[in-house]
Amino acid sequence: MTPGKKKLSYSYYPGCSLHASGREYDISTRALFKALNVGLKEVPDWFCCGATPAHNVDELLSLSLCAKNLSLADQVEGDLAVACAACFSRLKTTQHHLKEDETKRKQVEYAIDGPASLNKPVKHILEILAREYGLAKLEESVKKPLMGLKVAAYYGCLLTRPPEVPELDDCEDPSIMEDILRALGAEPVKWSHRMECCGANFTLSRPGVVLKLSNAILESARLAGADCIMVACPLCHGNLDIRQKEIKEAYGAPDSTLFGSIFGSDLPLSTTSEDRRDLPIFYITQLAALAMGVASQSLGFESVIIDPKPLLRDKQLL
Amino acid sequence: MSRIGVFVCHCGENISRTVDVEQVAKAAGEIPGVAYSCDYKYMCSDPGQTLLKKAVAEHKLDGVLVAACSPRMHEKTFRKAAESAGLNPYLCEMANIREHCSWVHEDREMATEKATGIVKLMVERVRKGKSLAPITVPVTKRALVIGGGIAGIQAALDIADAGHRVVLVERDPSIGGHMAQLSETFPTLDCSQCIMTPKMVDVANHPNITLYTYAEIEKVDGYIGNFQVTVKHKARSVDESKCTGCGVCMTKCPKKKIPNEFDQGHGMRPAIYVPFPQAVPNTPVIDRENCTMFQSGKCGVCAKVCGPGAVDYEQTDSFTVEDVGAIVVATGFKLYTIDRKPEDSPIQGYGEFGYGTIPDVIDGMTFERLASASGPTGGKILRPSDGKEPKQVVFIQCVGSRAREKGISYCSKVCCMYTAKHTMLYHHKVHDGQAYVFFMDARTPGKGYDEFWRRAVEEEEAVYIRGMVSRMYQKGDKIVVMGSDIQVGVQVEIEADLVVLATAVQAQDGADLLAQKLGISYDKYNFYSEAHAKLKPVECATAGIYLAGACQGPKDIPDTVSQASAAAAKVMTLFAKDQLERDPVVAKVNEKYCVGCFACKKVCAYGAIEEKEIRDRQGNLVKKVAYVNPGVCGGCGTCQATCPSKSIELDGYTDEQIMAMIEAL
Amino acid sequence: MNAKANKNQLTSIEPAYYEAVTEAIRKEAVKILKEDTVVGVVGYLPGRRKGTATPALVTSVEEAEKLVFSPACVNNLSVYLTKAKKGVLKQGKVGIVAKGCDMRALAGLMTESQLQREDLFIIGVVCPGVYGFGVERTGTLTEANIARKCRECIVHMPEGADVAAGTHAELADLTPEEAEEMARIEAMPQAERWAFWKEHFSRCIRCMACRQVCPFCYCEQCLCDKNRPQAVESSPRPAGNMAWHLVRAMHLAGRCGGCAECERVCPMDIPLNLLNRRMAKELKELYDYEAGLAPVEKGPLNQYKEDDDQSFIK
Amino acid sequence: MKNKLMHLSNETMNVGFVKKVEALSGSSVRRCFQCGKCSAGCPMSTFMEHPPNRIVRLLQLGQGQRVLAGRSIWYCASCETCTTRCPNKVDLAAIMDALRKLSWDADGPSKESYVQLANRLFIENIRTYGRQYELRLGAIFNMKSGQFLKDLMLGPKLLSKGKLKMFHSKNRNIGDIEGIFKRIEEMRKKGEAL
Amino acid sequence: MHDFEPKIVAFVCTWCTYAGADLAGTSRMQYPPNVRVLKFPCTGRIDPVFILRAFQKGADGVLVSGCHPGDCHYMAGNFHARRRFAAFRALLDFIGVDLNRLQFSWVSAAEGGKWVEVVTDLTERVRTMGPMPEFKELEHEELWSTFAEATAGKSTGLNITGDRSQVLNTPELKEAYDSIS
Repeated sequence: MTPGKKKLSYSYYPGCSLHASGREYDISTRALFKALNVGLKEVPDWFCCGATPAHNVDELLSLSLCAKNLSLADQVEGDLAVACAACFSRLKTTQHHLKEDETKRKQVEYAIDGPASLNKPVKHILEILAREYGLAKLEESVKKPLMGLKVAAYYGCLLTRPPEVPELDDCEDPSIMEDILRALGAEPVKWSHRMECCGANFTLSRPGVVLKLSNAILESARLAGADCIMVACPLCHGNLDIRQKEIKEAYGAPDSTLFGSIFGSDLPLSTTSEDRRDLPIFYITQLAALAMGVASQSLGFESVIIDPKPLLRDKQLL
Repeated sequence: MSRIGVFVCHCGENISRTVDVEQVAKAAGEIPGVAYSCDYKYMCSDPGQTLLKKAVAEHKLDGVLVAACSPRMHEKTFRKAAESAGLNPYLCEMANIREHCSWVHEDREMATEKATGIVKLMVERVRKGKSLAPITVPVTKRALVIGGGIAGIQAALDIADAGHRVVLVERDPSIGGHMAQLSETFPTLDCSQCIMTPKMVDVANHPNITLYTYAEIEKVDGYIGNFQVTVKHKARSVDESKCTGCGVCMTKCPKKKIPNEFDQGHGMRPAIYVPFPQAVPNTPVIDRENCTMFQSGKCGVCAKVCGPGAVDYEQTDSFTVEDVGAIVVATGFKLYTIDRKPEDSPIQGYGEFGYGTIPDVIDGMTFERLASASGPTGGKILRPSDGKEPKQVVFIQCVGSRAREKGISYCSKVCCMYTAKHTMLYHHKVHDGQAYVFFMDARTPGKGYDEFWRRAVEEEEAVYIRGMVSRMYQKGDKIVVMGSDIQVGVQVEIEADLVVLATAVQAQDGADLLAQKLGISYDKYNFYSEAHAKLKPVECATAGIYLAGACQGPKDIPDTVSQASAAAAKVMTLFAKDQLERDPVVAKVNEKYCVGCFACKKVCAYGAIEEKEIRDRQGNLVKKVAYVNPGVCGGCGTCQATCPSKSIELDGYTDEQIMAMIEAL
Repeated sequence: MNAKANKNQLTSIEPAYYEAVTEAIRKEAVKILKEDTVVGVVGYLPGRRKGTATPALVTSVEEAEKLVFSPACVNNLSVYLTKAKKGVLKQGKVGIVAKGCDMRALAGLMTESQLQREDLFIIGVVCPGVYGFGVERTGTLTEANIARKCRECIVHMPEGADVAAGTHAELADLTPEEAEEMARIEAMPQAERWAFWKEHFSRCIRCMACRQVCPFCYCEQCLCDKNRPQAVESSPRPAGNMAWHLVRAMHLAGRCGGCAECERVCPMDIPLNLLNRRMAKELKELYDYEAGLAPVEKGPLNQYKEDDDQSFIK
Repeated sequence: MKNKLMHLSNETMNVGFVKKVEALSGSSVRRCFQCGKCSAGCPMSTFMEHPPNRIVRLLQLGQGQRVLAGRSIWYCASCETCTTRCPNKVDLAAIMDALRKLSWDADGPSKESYVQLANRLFIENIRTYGRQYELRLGAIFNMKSGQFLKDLMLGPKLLSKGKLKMFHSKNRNIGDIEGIFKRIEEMRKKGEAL
Repeated sequence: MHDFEPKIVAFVCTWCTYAGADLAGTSRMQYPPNVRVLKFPCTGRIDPVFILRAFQKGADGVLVSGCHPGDCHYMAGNFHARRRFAAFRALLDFIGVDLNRLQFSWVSAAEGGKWVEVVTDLTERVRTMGPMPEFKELEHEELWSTFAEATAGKSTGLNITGDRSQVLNTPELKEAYDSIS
């Protein structure tokens, strides 16, 4: 599809999170695609992909749920756009496994009572923006460049791992988020923890783990001088945004180094509690839509815990 | 010498960091007779050498001193450079201001002073130096190869194929060595005998090879290009020229229950025997210690049944002297045993393994024989104690090796691979058996080696356990092996049916004695020393003697064959010329003043000094003087220090040079 | 034996003994010359002054009948075979009169290929001793006038001679002056030893008589005469003197038979034989070697044993 | 259990269990040569009593029971770092999945059953509603796990932010989902699937 | 820095000690810089005259070092040297030279550490002993003065004027005199 010649159009699998805790991701995705004049049609009657819990204990179930969703998506025209990194990973993994493993494919096809759809291209919105819409055109379309905004682009686990599944970018040194940020006029920072795990799997069962892992990520971003973090996954967003105050309470106390030493903090010793500034967490689509001139009111900023508006005002982006 | 050039090297910063090289060059320039001096970043580099050559031409230098690293490092380099500039190479010397100065001193001022002092000394050496011309000696184009294992066979065949005559001497009744004992070889699992025996036959049939088995080196005289080697032919009690190899004697010999060395004592042989059916030559020998005829004088069955009448009880050891120009030493290795420490062994033995008293604890070579189709069990893995097929086999690596304080410090190099091979062979032969390997590191450098080991683990399901075995003991018909898995961090106990020890590879018995005969050096483990660990890996310090195979250090078959071919290539290089050029650092006699006391002759370790008659024109004897055979002279200079009138002088280290240096202290 | 009985009793050797020896020598010399066994005999003729003797090569029976032996026959005649009368050996076998100490030199020279046994007819002398120097050189030999070297002589009987002249005779209870002197020096503090030898060597005028008289200084060019390179300064200055005597002692180590001719001829009275004695003692202790007792294949410094003492080596 | 002496023999090594793990994960444990890279990069390594490499090592020795008895598998975050970086392409994340499934099936006593419980609820949610409703999930998890006050302060906040929905409806095609569950169970019963 | 820096001369075998000293260098070991190394093919080549000469030319300590017994590159050079130096030591001792100034050692090519130890020990020992005056004094002494005293009571027939010794005692003139004679 060459942009400009024919209107881009996608089928769309939002996933559970985007209808609940990550609703601002859904809202901003839709707003962005509208601003870019890219079609987006939600798959009817989609259901949960099973996410991590399903494959954690029952791979066959996980594969079957995704396969069923893929065949539902077949009914809608256009490649399947996915915003949630977890859903994206599961759907791609399912296609990958079923293509490789004949036995599993037969089992899955029996379970979903129909053929598995293995050829529908599944695309994360990052690829759609960077490759299909194109960085050049994206840059052209920018109305309000995100000048002076230092962004830590956070990939997390599922966008790139394991290497043969997502086919999104280099699995150890991706650049797709940074590329998009540059196109939007923002300044991506270099930082160490952009691929580390935030512990999403334990959001429910072991918040302590989440606090520890997410704290390391936030501290790394702060050390790199970032104003904010950009994510492309509702689970990551949840941990970094919703739990940020909790993390601060747990690790941000003046005796944080002591705390760290007791609880095995992953932080480098040089970080101190002096600068424990709030880091707003943006979805990629929020920042992109903002740059495209979409009104901030329609990007769901009111739904997030760490209010990004002071930062945006400070950078004269509001 | 009046126009000497002094070149002071910075060696990057290696010298200039602690020595003020400009200062040294300046001081050198002030020494009378030094016509040119300079300093340069890297004298050994191409531009550095060019600088030297240019200076020789421009300043008409007649002597060169390079103050840089150790002459052991670059003397050849600079002598070559000097030579290409038209200077006699022996007029180029090096002052060692790196190893002997900048690297060992920190005080800049003192180091600079020392470097200057060294340069002053060495300038005197250059000043008193003499042009020397290389010495030529004739070369006998016939090689001696000692040892008929794969190394010796390969070297002999290569040299013979190049058209030179070879004498191959083997201590045992047959050639073949350890490789003939092996079952299959890593990493390809070729049958060892299948690839070995054709080569053995090639040796026997090669028109250029003279094969002496059951023979040993008695004495070595001479020098590169001109060795005289006395070979002792042990009494075989069988006339090789008559024997047809029919084997009747062996079948009729009444004494048949002698443990066969070839099968590590697990098979039996008669008193008149060939070690194994494919032996080359296929001529039996009589083991006199076990022969009834020799022990009690009664029997003589073999002589009676021998059609050609080849059996000769009266045979005695005989000797031949072989003139050869080069010697390849390929005497191989022996395997360490875990027995109680022998008197003269560096290894303490393994009490924790029962000092080898548990019958089903065997070494790797014994396992080879068990796995070999031609072995005592016909290739079935059966344990020695009761002949049962073992279902749990434990392999233990590094037994003796890498045990600095209890055994030997080095790695035996081949055990990791052959143990992996053993687990495979075992798995192939005993499908329901389980192999366990206790190891510290899997050392598998080599083409296809790591893949081979991984195959043993991943496909042949050997359980590798990183950790050593502390103890083992007999419990019923099992051997309890107590070890640990350091990866899990637990103690591990296995009740094994058979335990195979990868025991250390050691130098052959008597390796030191042979080395003394040859005049070559050996390390504290009796492995022969190469002339240079990296750049002269097959040469000995003694010219004309080369090393092949495990006599120099533990080696696998590919490495052994490579080294053997390399040694053969060295021999061929030597044989490519009719005359041999050698370093002219040899003694010369001043016949005018020599009074013929022959003290020099008495102290010469090389036998290089002869008595020479000086006659007048009428043929009357005027006097007897010493004469140095330059081909034989080793160049030690002991003669000169001994000569009261200094009528014998070592070129390159003349009294004049040394005195001048002392004068310059 | 008779000799043993005499040993502890004699306090002087009367001229009659020497006369008997002289007779025996003359008889033997005449015989071998007459029989053409030898082309000449190196022996002693009477000196011009009474009671003295002078070395000579006699080639005729008449001359041979004049040969003598007395305590004045101090010279080591072996030196005549390698130096002064070297040429005579080319003409044929030579007879030589040899005291025990001369015999040691002959054995050493044979060891060093300078003489061949078959070229010599050795008329050994059973020598009770010769006169010392600085003493009255006439009359009966007593403890008062015997040479210092003879006091500790271990070779009164000439071993390995073709014939021996004389029966055993030896003075009893002689004090070993030389050994005592050596012990005295060894017991000195190191600095005193240095001062002792420095004083002695400083007197050396480098006349080279010591070298000239030494049977083992047969080199055609002495190291000390070499000036390229100059190992030993040739002018008679203390440094060169010290070097010369040390070099000489080293060169003689393991060879010197102890004839002490060097000491005898030294015009400056330097106790040179002490140096040689000291070296001989060391080599006897270390390697159980005594020079010149018989011709051997190799001297102590031309051979080695793998387990030689190396306690001084770190 | 962790430090107990390990007897190794054909009987004590549970090869069947290991084969099951290998089949479920599609990955061989024998390929592992214990370089330790998985443990080096694992974000959860410090929480585990057997770091990832040792899990594989225990499997190599047929020690499934030692693995399941520990909590390591329940602390795996499924971040796939190990799988991504393994020099031998041992899919450790998949092996962890397989181990959790085997533990899940055995339903044996696990000290670490919180995660097991959360997963169970999550899947039940799918079966019942088709999609996840996080409030319900969280509330029931807390109830069942006995941690009534956990994250108490978060709920209202999230509700106010519209991040949690108070009400939810089932998918229209919930029957299809039930069918999937049923048919998988059926296959397992018949032994057609692991 | 010390008050007295002794001059140490080392006569070494190229195959072992020289290489051992090289090893000390490559291993960056440290030792006093007082030593000057003279390389020989073998200890068998080392003439006692060299040692004597070294002392005469100002050495305060001399080291002779070669291969361990049995390791000689030339088979037996070190064995011969061992006897030669045993004898030479005895001689030096007898004439009153302090043997603490003369060290013999076996240092193999692998013994960089031993080289350092031997050189350091000798240097420090000689440093505490102070300069070696004996041979140096001889170098500067003239025959005449002592000779005149020593021969006072003897009639040698020689008559030397005392003035000459004074004149010849300056190094320049000494040299000039030596070159003429």
